[in-house]
Amino acid sequence: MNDTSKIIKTISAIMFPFVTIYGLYVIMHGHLTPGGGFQGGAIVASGCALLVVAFGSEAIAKKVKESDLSILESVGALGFISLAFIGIATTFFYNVLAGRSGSLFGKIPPFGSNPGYLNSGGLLPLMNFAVGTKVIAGLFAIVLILAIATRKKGGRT
Amino acid sequence: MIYNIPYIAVMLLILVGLYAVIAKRNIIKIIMGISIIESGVNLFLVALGYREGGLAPIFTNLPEKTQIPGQLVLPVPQALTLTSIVIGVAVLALMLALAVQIYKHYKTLDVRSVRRLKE
Amino acid sequence: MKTRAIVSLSVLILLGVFLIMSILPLSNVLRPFGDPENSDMDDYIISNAQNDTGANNAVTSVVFDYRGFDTLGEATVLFTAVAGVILILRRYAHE
Amino acid sequence: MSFDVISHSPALLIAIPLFGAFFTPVISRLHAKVRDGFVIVVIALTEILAIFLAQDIYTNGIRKYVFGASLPSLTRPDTISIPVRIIFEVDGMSIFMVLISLTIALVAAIYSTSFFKKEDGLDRYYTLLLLLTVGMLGMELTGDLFNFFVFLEITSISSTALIAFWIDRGESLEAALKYIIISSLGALFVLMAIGFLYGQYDALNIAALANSIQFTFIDKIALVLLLAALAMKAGIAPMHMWLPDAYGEAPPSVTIAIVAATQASLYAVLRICFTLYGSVIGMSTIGWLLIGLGLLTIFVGVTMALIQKSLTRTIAYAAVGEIGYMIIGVGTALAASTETFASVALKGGIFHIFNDVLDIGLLFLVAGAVIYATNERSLENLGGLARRMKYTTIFFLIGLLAVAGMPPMNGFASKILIYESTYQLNPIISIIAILSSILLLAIFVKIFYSLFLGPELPNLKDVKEVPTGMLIAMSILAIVIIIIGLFPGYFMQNLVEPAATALSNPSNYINAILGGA
Repeated sequence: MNDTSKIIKTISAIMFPFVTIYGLYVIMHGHLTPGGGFQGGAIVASGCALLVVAFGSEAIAKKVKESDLSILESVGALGFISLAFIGIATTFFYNVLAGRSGSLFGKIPPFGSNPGYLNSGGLLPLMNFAVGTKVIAGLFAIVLILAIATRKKGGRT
Repeated sequence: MIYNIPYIAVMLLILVGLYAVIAKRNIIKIIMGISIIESGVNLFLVALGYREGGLAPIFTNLPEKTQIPGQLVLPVPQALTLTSIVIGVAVLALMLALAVQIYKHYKTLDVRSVRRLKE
Repeated sequence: MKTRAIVSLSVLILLGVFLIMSILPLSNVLRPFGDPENSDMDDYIISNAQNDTGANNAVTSVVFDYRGFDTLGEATVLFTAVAGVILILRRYAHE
Repeated sequence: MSFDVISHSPALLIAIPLFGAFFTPVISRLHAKVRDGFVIVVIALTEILAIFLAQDIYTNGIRKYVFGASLPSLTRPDTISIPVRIIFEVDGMSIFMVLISLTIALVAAIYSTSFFKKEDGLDRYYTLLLLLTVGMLGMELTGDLFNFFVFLEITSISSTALIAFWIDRGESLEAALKYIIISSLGALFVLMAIGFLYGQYDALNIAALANSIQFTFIDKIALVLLLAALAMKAGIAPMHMWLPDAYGEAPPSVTIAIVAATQASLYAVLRICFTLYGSVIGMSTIGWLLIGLGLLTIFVGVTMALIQKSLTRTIAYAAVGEIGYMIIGVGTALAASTETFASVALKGGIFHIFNDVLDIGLLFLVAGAVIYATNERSLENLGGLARRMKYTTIFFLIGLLAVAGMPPMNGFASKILIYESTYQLNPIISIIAILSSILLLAIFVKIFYSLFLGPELPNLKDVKEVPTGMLIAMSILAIVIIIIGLFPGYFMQNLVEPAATALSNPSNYINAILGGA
């Protein structure tokens, strides 16, 4: 089944950690630089897609189960909606952490240009993480299932 | 007129996409057509928010003399486009899954031979 | 075969005329590219995003705070699509 | 600080089923029965909340909810004249539609628990059913155009996957593909129109847009795009091709949910005509256009229903015809907005939304029961079922009388209003409508005869009555139909009147958002 060359496999295996780190960086700095949960999640998921292409869906499907991915996705989605629920004492989606000095991510940056503080943004970085988890799991699941379903040999047709 | 090139590109993208959806007979090509239309609409949304010479509305390491808000592009259309891109991916995935299943069932992707339902 | 081509061509021409009619006035008369005429809402967001949400990135502020509910919907769309793909290709999902 | 459930209920109406949907894949690990019960409880809880919210709205007026603001009713900050955040605005019309959608979703969930015997993929099925409910509710509650688009997509993606549930039937897959292509094109049109409106007024809130709309050339184009796309999704005549396929090929429990989703699109048409463009003079052209389309829809639906050979497809075309009646009622209200009968027409149209979803829903559930018991869809291979399936026969009889608009049933109550008002506008319209209704009755009586009466066919010897869950679901609908038929006045006053009043006074809708905090 698996007919990619050794070069592709080696290079993909080397590239994968870098792609993942880059994606996580994009997720983590979503409130400071361009990017966010969706974009970073898509980067990590494309790293996973790289592995699927290089090693074949069979090999990957042995390591990662679709049901695990959908549980992970549910966890991400539940995390996101719970973060939105935290503010329900005022309103749904109220940003409770923003501007609360001393709390996590509570710093308000000075108006206008500034170098960027990681510890700012209130609930936004947390939401980025939740969405990032969800997008990684969701897109990886889609890619994996489509790859398994369109496999030429070895699959039930 | 030169300033309107993005809008003309939007129009062309939508027309190309519609052509694919209406005239093509391969399911994958129809799906591609829908994706192209969607790119056109996304481009339209982003183009609506542009200010001439504007910078991205991100304050990290912004040049000191930037006028706020006059010299930053509008953030809302960008957010809308982000949302619509993700929605597009979702629709695309679902359509491709359907195409895969149709291929397994009929062994073809030609809409003429697939069309078993009465019009 | 021929009629289909003619029908699709005429529909396309109609749509093309319609789109040209619609987009050119928008760009020429009301809102030339690069010069948005009405931008109250966006200016408000740019000026207040840092104070309201504490985030430097105004787009992220819009995505997760001002229009956070849209993002919940967007996440739901992705969730729906994954559930749908798994449902449609369920023969292959449990291998 | 006490937590006021009612003031947060617009958000909770979305959040509870959404939470349920995200949780369903996890809870499915336990046991199938637990999952079924969980889904029903979630929908029932949402429905109870909706009933409380409805009572509040009927006494205190429009309820709004601003996401992420420091107060649920703080629609805009002091320094700006238009809303910045997403707002849910619930008036009489919205809550009317919400009640319909939730009732149908509940019936669909109860029906599904015993309809599916041993099929895989049911975990995802229930997840998607909850998501479809979320999508419909969002479309009906939201006061923001882009948010509407997002929920429109949730609705269409989840219904597509549900239509394709029987993946071994090629027809289901094709119907699903047709549906997703049509609806994603429609959604892109809607997005384009949103872009046009946003580009001019820099607002996305429906009330803010309605307040500042000038009816320029661009606004007209946006109106055309919105109406074309939503008419496509609501199954109005020239764009109805997807509807019989989708209705006919989906599992019946899904079909009634999709009927409700179609009504949600119709609600959007109403919202756009009456609220978004409500302050614009010259909408009577649109009204006449709607009347024309409505007549065409009735004609296509009834004539095509006449020649179908499959049970589900016949009902599907009848459903197309029924949509035409609502469009006629609404179109009459728009075309003659100054006359007194306009409000009667509007009430008739709105009331018919409710009645149609009940009647057509009941017929589809009966069709599902027949398919469940006999595994047969073609009318030629069915007959003499009355002896073996007593209750199902009674339910079908109720459904057919209601669809045809016969006096003791609910369909009569709304159709008579439509006939009455359209007669005053133009007698020909009402004559066509009445004739089509009679034709519909003839079609269904014929089906009733060939399906339930007549000689017993040899291949149907061992047919049994369907399980209790399905009977409960059908009896809920049948009881509601009969109650509405017996006391139409009560429902008119308490449900339909507030909805019609909300639609015909766009200024209330605008003032709730823009008139101070």
